[in-house]
Amino acid sequence: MIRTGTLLERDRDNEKLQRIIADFPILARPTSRGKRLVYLDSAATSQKPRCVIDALVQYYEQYNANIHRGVYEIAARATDEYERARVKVARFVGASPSEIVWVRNTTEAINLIAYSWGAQHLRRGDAILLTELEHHSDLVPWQLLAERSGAHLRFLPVDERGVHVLDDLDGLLDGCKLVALGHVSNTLGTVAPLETIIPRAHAAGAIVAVDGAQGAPHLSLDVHALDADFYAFSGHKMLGPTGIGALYGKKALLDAMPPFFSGGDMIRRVRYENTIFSDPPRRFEAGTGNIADAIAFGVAVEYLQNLGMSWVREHERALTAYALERLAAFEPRGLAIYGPRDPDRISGVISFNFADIHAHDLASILDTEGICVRAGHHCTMPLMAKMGWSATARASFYVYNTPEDIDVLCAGLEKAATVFAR
Amino acid sequence: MIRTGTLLERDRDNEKLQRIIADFPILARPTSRGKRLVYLDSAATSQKPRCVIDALVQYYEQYNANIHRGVYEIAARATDEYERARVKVARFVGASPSEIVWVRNTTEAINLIAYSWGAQHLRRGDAILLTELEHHSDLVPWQLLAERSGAHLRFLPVDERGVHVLDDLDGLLDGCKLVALGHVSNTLGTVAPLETIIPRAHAAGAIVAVDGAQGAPHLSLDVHALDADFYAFSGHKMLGPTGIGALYGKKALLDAMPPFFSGGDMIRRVRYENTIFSDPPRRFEAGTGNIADAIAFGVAVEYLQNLGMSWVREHERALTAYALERLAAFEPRGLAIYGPRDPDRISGVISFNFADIHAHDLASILDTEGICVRAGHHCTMPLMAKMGWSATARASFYVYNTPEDIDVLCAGLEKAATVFAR
Amino acid sequence: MDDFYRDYILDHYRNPRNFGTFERADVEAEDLNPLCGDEIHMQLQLDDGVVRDVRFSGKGCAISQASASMLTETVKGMKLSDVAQLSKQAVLDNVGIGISPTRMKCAMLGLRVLKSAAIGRLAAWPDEE
Amino acid sequence: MDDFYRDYILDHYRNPRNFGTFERADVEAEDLNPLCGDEIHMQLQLDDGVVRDVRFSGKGCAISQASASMLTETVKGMKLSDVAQLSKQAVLDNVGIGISPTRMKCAMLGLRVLKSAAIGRLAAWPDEE
Ligand SMILES: Cc1ncc(COP(=O)(O)O)c(C=O)c1O
Ligand SMILES: Cc1ncc(COP(=O)(O)O)c(C=O)c1O
Repeated sequence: MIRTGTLLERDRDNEKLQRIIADFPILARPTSRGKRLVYLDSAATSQKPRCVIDALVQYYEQYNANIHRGVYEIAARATDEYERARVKVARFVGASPSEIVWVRNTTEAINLIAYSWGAQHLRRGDAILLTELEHHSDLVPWQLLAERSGAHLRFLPVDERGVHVLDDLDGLLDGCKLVALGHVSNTLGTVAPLETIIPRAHAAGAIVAVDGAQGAPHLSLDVHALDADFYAFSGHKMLGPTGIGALYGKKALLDAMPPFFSGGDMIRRVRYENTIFSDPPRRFEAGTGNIADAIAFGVAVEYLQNLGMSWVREHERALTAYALERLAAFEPRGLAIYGPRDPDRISGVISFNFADIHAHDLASILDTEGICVRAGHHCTMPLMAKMGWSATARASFYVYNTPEDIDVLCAGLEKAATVFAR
Repeated sequence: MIRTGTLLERDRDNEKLQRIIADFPILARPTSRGKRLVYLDSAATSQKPRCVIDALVQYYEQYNANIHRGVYEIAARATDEYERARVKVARFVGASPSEIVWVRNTTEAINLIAYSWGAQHLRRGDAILLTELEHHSDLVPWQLLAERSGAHLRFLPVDERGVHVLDDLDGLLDGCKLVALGHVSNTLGTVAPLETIIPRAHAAGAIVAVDGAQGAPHLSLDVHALDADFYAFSGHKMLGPTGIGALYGKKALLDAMPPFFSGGDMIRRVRYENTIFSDPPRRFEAGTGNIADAIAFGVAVEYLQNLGMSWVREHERALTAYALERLAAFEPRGLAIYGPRDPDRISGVISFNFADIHAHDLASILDTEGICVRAGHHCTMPLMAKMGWSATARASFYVYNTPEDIDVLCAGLEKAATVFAR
Repeated sequence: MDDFYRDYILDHYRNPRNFGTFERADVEAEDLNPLCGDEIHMQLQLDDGVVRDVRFSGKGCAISQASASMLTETVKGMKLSDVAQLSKQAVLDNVGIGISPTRMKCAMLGLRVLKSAAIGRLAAWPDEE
Repeated sequence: MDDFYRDYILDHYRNPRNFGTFERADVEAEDLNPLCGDEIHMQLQLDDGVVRDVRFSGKGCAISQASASMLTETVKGMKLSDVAQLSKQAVLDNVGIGISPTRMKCAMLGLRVLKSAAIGRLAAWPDEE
């Protein structure tokens, strides 16, 4: 209680937090029922600060042009800003710019690995190790790769709280060519023990592809120090626009990989008969890129860097601790909280169910109070089936959330209880 | 001359054209040297009207949320606008919404066909017929598919003006499973005789995939009437934002195709072992889509529809006629104009070279006058090699261009002649 | 939307009518709402093309379960060919109050499954017809 | 940029020095500018690790061809190991005036090819080092 009290005092009059909130235009707009928007669905997509929106407008109003091949002034500026954005995103995750491939989103990044690296390296009998927590985007591409290549999937189990069980890790790694796992579970918030898994996977001769959709937005990241082979993430979950994401790949891996998409802008020389391809990252970027959104993504990571990723982590940790404490008070009335209960082991995501109120109904009732939570299977149907949940409600936090948001959520739960008490 | 005179009078004081220009913020911004921006590179990417930029801002400031699975108010609005945009784009090309798959750009659309339809249908010995005009994006994916499947490529020839030679069409179609060709050449402006080629391809048992990157922006389109099997196009070339495009596919074809990208949002049921996929178009849309840009793309095609695509075509035809006439005056001084000289057979694109001034140098000198033209191989290296051109300069027109723009271009050519006369 | 959760809706949610499974059904179908995972299974027993009895099972939100429960009452005694023709409005008439667009799929799931059973293949979503 | 096209640049463009090909060269390399298709081929004849003679061929814009032509004059008599070390600045010193960023690859193509010949594999772009 004391820790929470301190948190509340510190945050309630935290100027920094108020300044952050003021940077997000959408948070100033009441809902159609005149409620304050209480956005607790950042794990689905984050809101965008004004500077990111402005970067888009600036591009389109001042220097919209196709890149790389244009000689004229606005094309030069567009090319320059596009490549500067790559540098910013690279620096944000601790990579060098030539290791950053622009993609639409995490899903495309994972498919790129599966089609390019996977087709080249996986053979009948090889194993791919996933975990039971994976998002469909880090599961289905591997199912299809397994089908194409004859490889088979294995699953690192999680316990009933959604925590990775490492007891048989070495056994599971035996014969493995690839380990693919999420940095953070979008359903339960569990942070994966990458520092343990990556070196052991390497020792077993496997490479490690990290689904960083929920990692990059929330945790300080240094992909080189982490020694991840691939790291995939989406701009839209980290203050950037929709339609842009990035795949980090170790230079040596990217260099050796065949192209996936082909077409304009990724070639050195084309003849009717055959083609010589560019070096990475351009080898993997065919056609006109998402120029405006890449530039705005660069602005988004700059904004996060200015906040400081350790501040972001601590802010979310404190909010999670407060939320867990407040939600615990509903447990006697039938609230079930899923996932690890320890704010140090989760990253700003809490899944729950409330008595016999189905998660969808709960979300609809909360919506009438301006509260946005997600309800359903969170693109982790197999995990839901394993756990025996047909759906959960999920609240997720980001830089603009406050303890008041959690207070409003709890008031919303009271209302739902009243509605369903009829 | 009389026709041109009429054009000049009509357009110079054409209120409609002035209103259009006023809709494009970038055109009101002088270059760093204080020149008016004379944008003649719309074949690379078009400029964007204010309504398109506003649609992005509105989305991010008012209802940014992930779609399809959100119960709350802004998620409902986002889903609704995203699907309404699909309806708009479908209507614009004469398709039904379930036949429109969102992609990043034309290049991705063509790769999608190659990976999904191609892998399913092409076998060793099958032929794929392309034309000698194809953009790298409509050539390299088929080279790679040929490599993967054992199929081989054939090329429909073009004459020295870049016009399709159909004499041996039936011979070339023999044994063909797929014809892939551009609707309009981005290098020479040639409009392909689709009304002739498509029925004959069908008669020979081949399907036809049209690269519509330069078709959809400029020509009235009815894909059902055209009877194209696939039609790929990019938003950014038709007043829309970067990062969004669409693939039209006949419903029966899409229904029978396996997924390409996989992950969240394209599934019906996922188990650890296997997955049941959604129906098209969602089967082909994995992960968080480019929501904002799709919505803005819908606004862009609405803008074009309001102008009227027959007006667009006539406006470009008239500009092309005027440009050809003015450029012809430079021919005695060494200007070479490539491609068909008939404005009825080309779509707003003119490629040329001027005396011994390399296209890049020409483009640099024109840049100092605020004129944006493209120089190089225009992603058609094999065509350049066939024609014996190492590079060309290219001027391309769109809805906001005026006869004055062409006058400024001609003044720029005079300047280049002076610089190189030293 | 909070007005939606009226007594009779909650009653159908908590005490679904015709809930369970037949050992043997003349026609049946099942489907799930891809957006949320709600599931409905419908079974019909027929007499001369008329619905003699009906059972449904499944799990999901109050809207999907209550809508399905009410529908089972609607179709008893109906001709199978009429079941195949049932429209979105039949559900809306049952639930009696506006449903937000995001929840429409929940409300229509039971009807979709019922129509699928009646026509012998997956029916279109009633809200998209 | 229009100031760039000075007499001596145009002179090197129209009358490239050391243009042509040797029958036999000690080291050689070629590359093209992926952005525009400009091509340069460089051949060196060596005496004891020193550049005795050089030839280049290729096609492209005034900037790429004049830069390459001037470079051939620069390297005659240089040690091969020094050629491998040549920097962007060597080219900029030659051409004598600012080049816009969009044209930098044109200006650096000849140097890249020369350095590739000197080190026996494709060198990095001098402007990206
Ligand atoms: C004829 C043609 N095809 C394909 C493309 C590729 O379009 P995008 O770069 O938008 O994928 C272009 C544009 O550059 C084009 O002009
Ligand atoms: C853990 C995880 N992986 C992958 C994804 C897919 O991200 P995107 O939809 O941006 O491709 C998500 C987001 O939904 C996620 O939470």
